[in-house]
Amino acid sequence: MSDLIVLPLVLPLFGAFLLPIVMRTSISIGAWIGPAILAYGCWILGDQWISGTTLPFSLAIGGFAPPMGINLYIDSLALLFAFAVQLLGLLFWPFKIDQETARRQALMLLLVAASTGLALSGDLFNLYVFYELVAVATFGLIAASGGSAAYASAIRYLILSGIGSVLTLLGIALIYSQTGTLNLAHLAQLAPEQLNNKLGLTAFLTILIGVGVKAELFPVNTWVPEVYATATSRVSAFLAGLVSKLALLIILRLLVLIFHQPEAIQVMLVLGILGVISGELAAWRAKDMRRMLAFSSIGQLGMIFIALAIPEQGGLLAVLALTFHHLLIKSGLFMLADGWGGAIEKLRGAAKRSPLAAAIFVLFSLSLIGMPPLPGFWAKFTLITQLAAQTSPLYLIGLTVFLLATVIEAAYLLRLAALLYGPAAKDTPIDTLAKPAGLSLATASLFGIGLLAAALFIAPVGDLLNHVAGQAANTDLYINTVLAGTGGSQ
Amino acid sequence: MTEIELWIVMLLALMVLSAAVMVLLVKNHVAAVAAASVVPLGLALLFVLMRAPDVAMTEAAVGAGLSSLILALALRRLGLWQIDGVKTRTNLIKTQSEGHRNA
Amino acid sequence: MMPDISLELILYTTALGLISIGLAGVVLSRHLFRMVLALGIAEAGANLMLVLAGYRWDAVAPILTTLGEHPPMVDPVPQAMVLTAIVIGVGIQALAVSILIRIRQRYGTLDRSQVVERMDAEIADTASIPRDVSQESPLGERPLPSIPDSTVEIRGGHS
Amino acid sequence: MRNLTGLLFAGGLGFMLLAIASGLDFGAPPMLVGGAIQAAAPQETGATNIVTSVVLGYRGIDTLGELSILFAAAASAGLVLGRRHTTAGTLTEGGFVLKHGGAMLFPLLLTIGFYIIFHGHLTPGGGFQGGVILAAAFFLPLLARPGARLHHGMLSVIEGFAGSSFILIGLAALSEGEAFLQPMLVQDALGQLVSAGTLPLLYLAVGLKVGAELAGLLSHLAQTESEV
Repeated sequence: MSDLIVLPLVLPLFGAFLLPIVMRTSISIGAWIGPAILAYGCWILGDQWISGTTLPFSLAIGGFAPPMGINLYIDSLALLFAFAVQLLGLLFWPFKIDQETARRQALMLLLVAASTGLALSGDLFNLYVFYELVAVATFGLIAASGGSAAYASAIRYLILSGIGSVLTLLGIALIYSQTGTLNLAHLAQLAPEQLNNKLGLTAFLTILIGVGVKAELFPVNTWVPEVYATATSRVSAFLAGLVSKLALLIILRLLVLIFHQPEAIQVMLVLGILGVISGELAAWRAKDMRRMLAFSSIGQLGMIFIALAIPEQGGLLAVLALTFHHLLIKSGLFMLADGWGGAIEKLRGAAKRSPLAAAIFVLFSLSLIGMPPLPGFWAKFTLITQLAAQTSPLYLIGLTVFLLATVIEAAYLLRLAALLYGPAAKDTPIDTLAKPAGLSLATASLFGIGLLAAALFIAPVGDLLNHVAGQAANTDLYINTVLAGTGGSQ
Repeated sequence: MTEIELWIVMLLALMVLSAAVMVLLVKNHVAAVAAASVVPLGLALLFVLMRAPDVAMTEAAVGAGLSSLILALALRRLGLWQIDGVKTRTNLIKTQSEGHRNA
Repeated sequence: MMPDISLELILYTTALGLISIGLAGVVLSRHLFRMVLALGIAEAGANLMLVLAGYRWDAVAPILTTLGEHPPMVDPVPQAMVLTAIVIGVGIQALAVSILIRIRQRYGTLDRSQVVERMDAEIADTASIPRDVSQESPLGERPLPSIPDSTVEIRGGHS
Repeated sequence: MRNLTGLLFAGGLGFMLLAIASGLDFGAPPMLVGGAIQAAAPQETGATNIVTSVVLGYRGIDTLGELSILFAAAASAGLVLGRRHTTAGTLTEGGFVLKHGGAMLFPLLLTIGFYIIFHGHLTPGGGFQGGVILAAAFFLPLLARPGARLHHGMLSVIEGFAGSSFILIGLAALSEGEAFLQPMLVQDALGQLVSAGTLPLLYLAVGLKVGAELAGLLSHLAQTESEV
């Protein structure tokens, strides 16, 4: 069974290659290929999750034992992310049938495959390849969404991510020239002697900035608001909800396994704080819904970066809680923005037009702010306790900024909620108000149900995340699993 | 590695670096593309000296050949293909931006 | 016998020089096409860096010519990675220029600041909000240069 | 102002890298993985060109990812440039040399391309380089003859089947109970043309895919709009 774990990574690629040919002969058959592959991927990963043992395992591709070959490393965290990728791929599937369906769906399949690869791969350069594949597929999907502004925002994103990929390659070259290996487990083994120096720090910083482009890290996130404002809501939801988290996952793995320098952590903390400040302030000033969500996403990811800078396992727990919480909420909010994408002012009184959408919006907002019974409270509370336990003054600054940001967040989200429930402008009849489309609303409700479920079962969810964090924080487990327990040809 | 090779490497390095600077400074877009294709060409020769024949072949075919072709075709479609541009601006040095002339 | 150090230094400086020149070009260029060119240069520098990471002075190319004993070879792994990186780079470049072609058609310009202005204006327009001029002041208060009408010949002459 | 900050940024970056990595001794890499691969590659994959055995064997999934990137780039470029009614190629007739030279070069380029692909496991070169040459062979007529056009349907069929056969070869190994993309049928004939098991087949798939992809991309870029 565990051999089949490669299928969710490979089958979408297979489907993407064949899709243009199939679509040429029959659109009705072709339209089902993608969803079928993704559903099968969900089934394999879910089955692995249920039946699999709690221990992580490693799968050598090509049968070459790591560190010589490339391996997939599957632990609870990777499995959780891979499952989320397949599921969200299915939820955000571009059903629209038109002349370009084949290309759009093929790109979506490539995006899903590459994201799965990012979640599972255990090799630095392989991660880079999948990272680039994610990038190229997203450029296409953004540009495909139509307007001239989409092209302009896509080229800005492309150039920034090009800078990022140059820096990442540079970091990989530095690491390879120092250690002679690229396998994460092997690197983790060698890191204490060979990378615990200035060179290692430089390599980490270049990779941090490079990967940070997708993770919406502070100085390299200028692409975010325009891209989310011009791409279709589904693409934005996938990017903000998932792809940014996967970039974060790379940084998390590097930080846990390889780079333990205190300077690395400080840089992340400072960048995270700056990200929170800039993101939340800009969100407060934003005048349209999509850009508000985009800036708020920058702020939220800044918070996660602050949490990443906490060295202990508790920090990791906070990271995971914030990550999955934000994944649910931002995906849902972007689905709402599908109909409510325009200026905030135009949403005045929109609750009467679509009460369900308004209710879901309020639910998400309250959780994002951190209202007690909702999971957001628990996630933020974990981070606050962890931050307060640190002694260094930098963490206290982080804590202050974090609390302030929560206040700002509450201000702009509740302002919008008040607008929604307020009276409609005099001269506009209710029927002309904007309303999220049926399918998007249904998807958003799914996320809302997921959020409520997490709120109801907060204790088991917390236990689960704690277990996942414990497994992810265990460097020795990672090294031993990959370098000893492979079924390759040794 | 002999002394001759050292000299060749040094010359190639100089060529590559100066071509790279040219790409940014030169006024004409066609000249910039030409300079940009010198960089991978020089690198391909460097890779031969660095005992990387596979990389050298790829760099020559893809970097110098294909990529220059793509850029040249793009220049044609962008309407920037003019050998002796009179009105083109320098790239890095500030001048009055051209868009206003369109208005 | 020539000194080893100088060769190492030359190659290393070339790689870093290309990366620096390329990145500087991306940051400084005013024209989008030059930015794409500069990005290509930076990528070439990163590739050289990667090959350099596996290079040994006293070795031969990693291809077996005789069976049995063979002289020391350079590291094949970075070479394989560079092969991958080169092809990735050209793919991205092709995509970038095709997006540029569309931008040029829609906006009539490839000047960086003008494209950004038009993009902001268009986003604000589709969201139907008054433009936030305070952020881009004084650029934002300037009237946008008009888009040349669609009869402008895209191919060939300068508009 | 921005010029100054940019210059400072680039200069600072260059200086920082130079200063920090000056301690690095290039020229004597550790070769932990590389050394092990060199020792084991001829037996495990049967290719004399060790770079090929890394590209297709040890790091096979990188190559798959790379093919996907090229595919994604071509598909995105197609999406961006659209499927308008266009006339491919030049508007002006090529000169005598271009026209007849192109016709003469076509079979030559085709032969060279396939030669490079099929000898990828023995000598430098392989799927990528050969694929580029194939693309050039098919692109040449577009430059020479006005109104010539590539058969896009044919191209997409080739690229689809080439890409999926790469994956199918990998899945075949999986169904045999081995790992995904494990080299199979490695003969004991190092240095022969027919050796190295499935590697040449993989390179053929890579070459066809790269060639079709690039030819399609080039023809997209070479299109001239009939009406804008």
